Amino acid sequence: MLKTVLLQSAILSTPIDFYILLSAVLFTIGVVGVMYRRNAIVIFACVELMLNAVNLLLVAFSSYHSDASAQVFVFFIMAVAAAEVAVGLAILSMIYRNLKSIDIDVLSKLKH
Amino acid sequence: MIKLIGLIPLFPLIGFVINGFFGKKMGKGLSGAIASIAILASFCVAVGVFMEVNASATKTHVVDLFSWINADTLKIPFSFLVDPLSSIFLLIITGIGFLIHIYSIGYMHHDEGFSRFFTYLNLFVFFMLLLVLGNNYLIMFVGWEGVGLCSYLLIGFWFKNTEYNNAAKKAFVMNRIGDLGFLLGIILIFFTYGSITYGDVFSKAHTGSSTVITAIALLLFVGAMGKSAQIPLYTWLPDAMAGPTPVSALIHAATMVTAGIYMVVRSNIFYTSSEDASTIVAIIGAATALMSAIIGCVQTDIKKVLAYSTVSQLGLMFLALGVGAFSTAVFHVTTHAFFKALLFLGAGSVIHAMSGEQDIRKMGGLKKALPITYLTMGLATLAISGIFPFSGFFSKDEILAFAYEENKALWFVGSITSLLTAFYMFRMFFLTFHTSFRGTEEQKHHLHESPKSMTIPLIILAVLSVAGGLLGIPAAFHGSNWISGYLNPIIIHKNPSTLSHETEFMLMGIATAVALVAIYTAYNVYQKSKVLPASSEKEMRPFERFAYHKFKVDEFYAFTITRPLDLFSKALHKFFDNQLVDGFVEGVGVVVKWLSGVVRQLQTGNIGFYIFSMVLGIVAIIFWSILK
Amino acid sequence: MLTGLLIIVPLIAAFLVFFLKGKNARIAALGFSVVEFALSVFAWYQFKTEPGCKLLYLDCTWIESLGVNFAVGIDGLSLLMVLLTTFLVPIIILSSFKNEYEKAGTFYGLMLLMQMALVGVFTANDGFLFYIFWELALIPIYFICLLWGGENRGRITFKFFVYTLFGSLFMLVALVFLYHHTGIQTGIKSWAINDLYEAGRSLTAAQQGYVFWAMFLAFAIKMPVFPFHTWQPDTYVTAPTQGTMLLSGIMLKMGTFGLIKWLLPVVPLGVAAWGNWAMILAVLGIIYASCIAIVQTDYKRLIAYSSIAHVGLIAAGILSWNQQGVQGAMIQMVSHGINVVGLFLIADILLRHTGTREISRLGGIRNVNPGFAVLFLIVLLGSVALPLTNGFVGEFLLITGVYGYNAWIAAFAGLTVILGAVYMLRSYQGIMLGESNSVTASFGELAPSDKAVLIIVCAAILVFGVYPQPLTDLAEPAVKTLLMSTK
Amino acid sequence: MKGLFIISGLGIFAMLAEIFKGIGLKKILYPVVLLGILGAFVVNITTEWNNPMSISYFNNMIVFDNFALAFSGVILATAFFWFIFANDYFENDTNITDHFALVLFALVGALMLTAYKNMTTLFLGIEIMSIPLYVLAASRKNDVKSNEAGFKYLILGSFATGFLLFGIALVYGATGSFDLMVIRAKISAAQGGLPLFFYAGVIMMLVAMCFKVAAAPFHFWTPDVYQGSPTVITAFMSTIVKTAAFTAFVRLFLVSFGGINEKWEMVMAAIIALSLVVSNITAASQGNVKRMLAYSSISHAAFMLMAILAVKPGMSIPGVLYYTLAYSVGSITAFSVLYNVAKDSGEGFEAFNGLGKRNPLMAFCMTVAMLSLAGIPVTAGFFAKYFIFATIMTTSFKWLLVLAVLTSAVGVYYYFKVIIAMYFKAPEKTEAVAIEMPVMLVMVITTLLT
Amino acid sequence: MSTLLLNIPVTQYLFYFLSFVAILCGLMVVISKSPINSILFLILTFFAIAGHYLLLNAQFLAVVHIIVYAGAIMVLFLYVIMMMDLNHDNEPHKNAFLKIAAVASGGLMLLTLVGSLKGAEKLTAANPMNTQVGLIKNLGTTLFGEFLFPFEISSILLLAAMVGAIMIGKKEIK
Repeated sequence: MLKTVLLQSAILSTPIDFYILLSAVLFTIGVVGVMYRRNAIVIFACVELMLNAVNLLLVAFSSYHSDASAQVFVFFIMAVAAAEVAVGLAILSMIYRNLKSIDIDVLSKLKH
Repeated sequence: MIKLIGLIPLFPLIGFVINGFFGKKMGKGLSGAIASIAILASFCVAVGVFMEVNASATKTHVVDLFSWINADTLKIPFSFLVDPLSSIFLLIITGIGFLIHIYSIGYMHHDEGFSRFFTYLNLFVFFMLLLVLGNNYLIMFVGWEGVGLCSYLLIGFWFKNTEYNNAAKKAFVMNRIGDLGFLLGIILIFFTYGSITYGDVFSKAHTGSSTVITAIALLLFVGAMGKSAQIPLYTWLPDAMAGPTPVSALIHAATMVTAGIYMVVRSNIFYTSSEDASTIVAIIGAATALMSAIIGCVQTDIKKVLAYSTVSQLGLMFLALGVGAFSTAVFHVTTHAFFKALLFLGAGSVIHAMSGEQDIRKMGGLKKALPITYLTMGLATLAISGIFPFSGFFSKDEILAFAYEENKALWFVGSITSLLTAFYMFRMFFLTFHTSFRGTEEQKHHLHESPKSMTIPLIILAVLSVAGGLLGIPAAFHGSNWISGYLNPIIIHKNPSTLSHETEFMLMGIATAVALVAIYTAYNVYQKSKVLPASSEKEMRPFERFAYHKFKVDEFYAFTITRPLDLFSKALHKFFDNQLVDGFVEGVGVVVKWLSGVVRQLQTGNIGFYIFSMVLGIVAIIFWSILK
Repeated sequence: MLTGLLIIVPLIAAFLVFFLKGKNARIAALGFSVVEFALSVFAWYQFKTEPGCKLLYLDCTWIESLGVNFAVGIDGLSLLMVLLTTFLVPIIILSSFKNEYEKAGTFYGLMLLMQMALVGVFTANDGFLFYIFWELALIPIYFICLLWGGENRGRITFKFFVYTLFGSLFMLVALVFLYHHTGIQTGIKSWAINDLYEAGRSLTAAQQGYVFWAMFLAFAIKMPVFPFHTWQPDTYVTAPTQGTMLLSGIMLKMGTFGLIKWLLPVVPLGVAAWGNWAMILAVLGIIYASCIAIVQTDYKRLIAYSSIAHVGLIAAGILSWNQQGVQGAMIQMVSHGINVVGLFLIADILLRHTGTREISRLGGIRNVNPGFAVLFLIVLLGSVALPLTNGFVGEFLLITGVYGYNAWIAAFAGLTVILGAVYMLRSYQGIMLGESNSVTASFGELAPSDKAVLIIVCAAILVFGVYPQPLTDLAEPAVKTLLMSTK
Repeated sequence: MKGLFIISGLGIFAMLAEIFKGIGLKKILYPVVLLGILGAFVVNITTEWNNPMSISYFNNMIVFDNFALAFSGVILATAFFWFIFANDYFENDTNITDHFALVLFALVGALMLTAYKNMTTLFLGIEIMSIPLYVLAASRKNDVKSNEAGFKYLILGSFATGFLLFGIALVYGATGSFDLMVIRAKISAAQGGLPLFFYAGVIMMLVAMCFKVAAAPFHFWTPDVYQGSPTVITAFMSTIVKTAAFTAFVRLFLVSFGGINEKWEMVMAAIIALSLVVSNITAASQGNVKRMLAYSSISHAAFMLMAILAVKPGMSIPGVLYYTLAYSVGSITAFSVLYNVAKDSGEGFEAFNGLGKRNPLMAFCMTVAMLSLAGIPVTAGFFAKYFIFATIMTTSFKWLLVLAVLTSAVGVYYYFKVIIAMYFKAPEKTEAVAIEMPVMLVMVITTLLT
Repeated sequence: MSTLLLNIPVTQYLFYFLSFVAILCGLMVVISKSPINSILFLILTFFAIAGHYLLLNAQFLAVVHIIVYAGAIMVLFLYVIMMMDLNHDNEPHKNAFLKIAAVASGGLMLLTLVGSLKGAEKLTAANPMNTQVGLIKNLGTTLFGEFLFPFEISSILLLAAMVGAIMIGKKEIK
């Protein structure tokens, strides 16, 4: 009983734009991280952070609209994220094999 | 006969074609003969035509050949016109032309360009005939430029000599300057009267506004200046003496240079109806006459002397035209054609004898060696000096009379000119034939009278220059002045001459007296006290030197026109075209390359930077599209 | 139909010739071009007998979706140009018999391709088609210049290509713009020239101004008119002589022809507003180019500049937009085409016989080869427009036309009469007259092919000079109707 | 739809071929794939063209209307040519099956992008297309450049994906649906009553799509990735991937966001202008042909964007369709020549020196390709550009037209650098570049016929 | 009534608390020197987000989220880091300009986002309030009903990823 009340009121009590704001902030943090760091792995992590910000937003909207499709969409995002990470890390390890470094500043042979 | 008019230019054309293609192979005799015969033939036809015109009541006959240029309202048929004026010119051209052809056979005999020479000569005659026969201004223009071309070819006949080539080029270009004026005149006529055929134009001529008429008259006159070597376009004529002497005789004395006169007489209506135009013509004519006479006095090259005398005579003619004495001008053209041709041919025979020497300071006492030449030239000299009863006397005095009537100042200038003329002609005469020989030894041995082919024309011309006056015995001598009567139908007289016979006699008296004085002076100076012209410039008096250098007119032109144009063009090419205009075009390319070099630096290869720029882009876009 | 044939034949010929080698290619090309000439003469005959006859017109849909028709036709104007093209191309090919080109097949193939494009340009009655042919003409000539040109041809030909392309892109924009204003009433857009005329005239003055400049730019660069001419001298000098002949003899006419058929009738208001500026450019160009020509030391370059001067006068005549002017332009286009081919052939002959075109190093060739001197003189007189040469008829009409536009401009433009004489005679004297020197002493005889070409050219010069009737008969009525339509 | 299945099947088949190489599946793989693609093409055209019944599948997740079919036709045709010229790349590669599988999976993604009707399928399509490409780009394992290319593509790609998703999320939030039709309906129903963040979402998707089609300022990855990747893969990216991305773009912005074009058209105009200038200007000074082609692809993207900008489905869609076709054919030709030339003399312009002598046919093909890319009449490239001009002429963005004209004049410069090199520069190597080229002829013919 | 008064703030507090944690950890991910720490903080962030999911009664999703991200992906990260043994925080600092630029542009972006993500008041819920959406049943029906095709096709995606990863991972046979 209490659970339901609590859960009912969760979405009611906190306006949707709070969630939008929160995810915007998280998203931005992710973006900044991508720009800020040089370590490729951490950059990946930051991309993941961005994706999660999106997930959060989607879920918020989903429960706002009481529509499950958004949550399903989140599944796909997770799948894609996993795939990307798998591939990305594979490439990274290959690069590491070749360069003994995953510092992205080293990865700027291609330019101009 | 009129129907056959087409033949007149045709014969020379045929001669030209034959000589042009086969001249080399035919050998000198034949090609010379063909050329001369061609001219002779057209002379005969011309005589016939003349007779017919003289006899028939209708004085103007038009013969249409084919339509040449058509552009809507601008219709230019290729058609010929025969009237008193053209018939007279026909006679002069073909007649004298024939004589000179004959002469040239002898004169050019040793030249390897013999057949080429006759080719050109025939072509020239053809164009000259076209000029006078044309029934509209454009045909005249065709002949006009054609003779210009021929004079170019003939002046530069000895094309290995750069001097001569330059002279030829100069002649052509200067003529072209005049021609532009002429062309614009024609176009203006077209736009004013809607046609350029003489008949239509003259019938409407009075309708045009005075300014337009003046403009037309002046533009045409510019053309005349070029062709007839008037100030300021006269400097080519003395240089044109580079050509073979017969050429000087035919083209640069007898015929081509008088084309200007022909044109003005032809369009006399414009001048009679425009006071300003005719005044300008008169003044320029007078000025030219005087100036070149002065220059003539100090020249030492026999042909140059004659050249300047030609210029000054032409000046006199324009003076006549300016004062409205059109028929007189034609009269003088005729007589001048006789004696000046004669003088040139004589000079030619002298040069021939002196084996190419032209400096009168190196001649002298040739009368024994060249009796016929001596005699004939003597007559010619008298004629040009205007001594009674030689032809020059009548024509020149008629001009002076008209000038006197019109404006005393003009008359005065005219008289001065004739004085100077008499002086330098006899100066030349004495220096050449009298006193003792001053040439080299082998020249002395080599002296000989010219062959028959040269002397016979001399004699014929001598007769003409003596008797030429008969064409226009003035009323004062109870003559009919046939020529002015003959030309009457095509000439609009401003005001019939009101000059009393007394004044006329008085003028003649003055003129003769003046001439005699001049001759006497010349005799004293050069015959009695054997004075020689300064052998080098240093000995000349300043003015003399100045005159000797033709008042530095050439230098003046070079300084004001030729050289600036050259520099300007160089600057235009080297700087403006290659640097500025092209530089701009190339510059675009350079700038693009440079920019490209700059922009590609953005491609740092650094992921961080890429993302950074992407983010900036996103920020900008969101800001611009949503928050603005 | 016949017109279509005129376009197809060179195309087929080109493809055949591509696969031939050396001499055969040459012969075949000549043969085909002669056939083409015969065809065009037949077209002329048709035109004379019944001008509007079906045979001369071809109109079938080409690209449905664009409303583009393959509409070609021959009227007086185009017939004149077509005749010029088909007359010159054989001559040009003949003139090339002396030089051995590697990959001759390609060379002549490209030439014929070019001819196809040119005929197309002159006959097109469909805006889009016109543009296509217009650009198509550019490509073969570019490769001719690039593959067989002189030193640093890469840079120069490239400049030429980009410059002209740049211009024509603006023309494309203008054409598309016009296209979108067609069919105001009917609602059906069309590229047909008459519809474009209507569309153009329906525009506001301002719009017409834009269209005018956009298209004028294209034509001005092609001709070229000062100050868009800087590609031209280099290109002419670098290109192989046959290429130069094509460029100056025919291709240049595309610009002037474009002015007549595709610009002035389209935007009368634009012309009224801006024509005088264009006119001033053209006339400036005359004097400018003539002056520069005076100081040229390379004969070929001199001709190049003289060509700018001539085309400037032609443009001025066209812009004066009256009977004399335009008709003079038409006639002068033909004459200039013929003369300039002769002049450039002479340049080629000089180079082949003496190894140089520097006027200062030449001289006295007349002593060695008088016949050549005479032919040269005739061609030269033609280009200084001496009466009784073809140059005069056109030039007289042109100056008359310009005079009708404005007397002072005419007087200014007339200076070409004088300056032309100056630089032409200068070059003649420098090359032909004087004592022959070490370079020219061994000049020798002309090759038969060269002689033939020069004689043909000279004959044409004199014939059309004395009896321009054939040209006038074609040009006069056509121009008249054109002017009527715009009045 | 069937085509999609066929291709997926092929992919899996290729994958399995590795395992059952015993029974020689590997041998027949190549022909099978070719036939399969052909089959897919044929099936698409025959069974589904103009067929209202079979249009929409899986409750509007994916729709094979004529639009989709047309574009997938382009893609499949291009893919077919691509496989032909890429064949020896596969031959001399060790784990050929994987390559096949990946390429085919990417193809599946591309096909999805032509047919998606739902944000989900859009997103999945993009990812299915991209992920194999990340791998393929990096597939030259010992080549650092290749690795770098793959890595850059991956990072930037997933970064862009982040924005795409954020956009999708916002749009979903505003409309409550992922279905394009529903969104469209919502838009027209709302009459601007939509929350502000909806537009933010649209803009973010625009940005993401611009990244995928490589328009400035989101183009930075293009030159590097194109240069680093193996040439054939670059060819694949610059033709098939680009076509697919554009198809997606068109559908998204003409179908669902067409109603609110006034919100994004200025932005897009700016992006187009920037791309035109940057790409053409930068390309002018490139020394590496692949890089040059990369920049040229950016400028072509700008042209196609113009068609979308016009928002005139009647003209834009055929415009883009034709443009993609012409562009794909042209650059496939260019890349195949480049690939064969580069094998022995590198990717610089100098590699082409004297090709006119060493292999006239190839030089000719390259010339035609360059002319087509430069948009010289009568090549397909010209007509494509003309379509765009005609389309944009009807809008208020005529100034873009002028800019396009100016920049394409610049463009001619770098395309002709190749031509000049081929015919004008003296070759370093004199031996002929021998290679059989039935493909090339096909290319040239297609290029000329249009 | 009182329950409401009592209850509403609780969720609010929870929301604020979780948000705070998420943001803080997110920042730490960016700031902290060593990769390991970054990853760990990231995991914390994920937990916070999972908490939010719970609040938004997407319980199933929350669980999946924990499993997939924290459980799988992050572990993969850590594994790689260990393997390459990158756990030395000697990441040389990239030049100050780019750092500042990064932060500045990040700030700008945040501002614009915040500015542009307004307008929720215009928003209207698509469906009537229903707390059951997050339950497995609904998700299942949606996933295998409406979203069947994506679900199927995402298998291709995973296949592709797999093949790719293997291909890259394989040692080159020379």
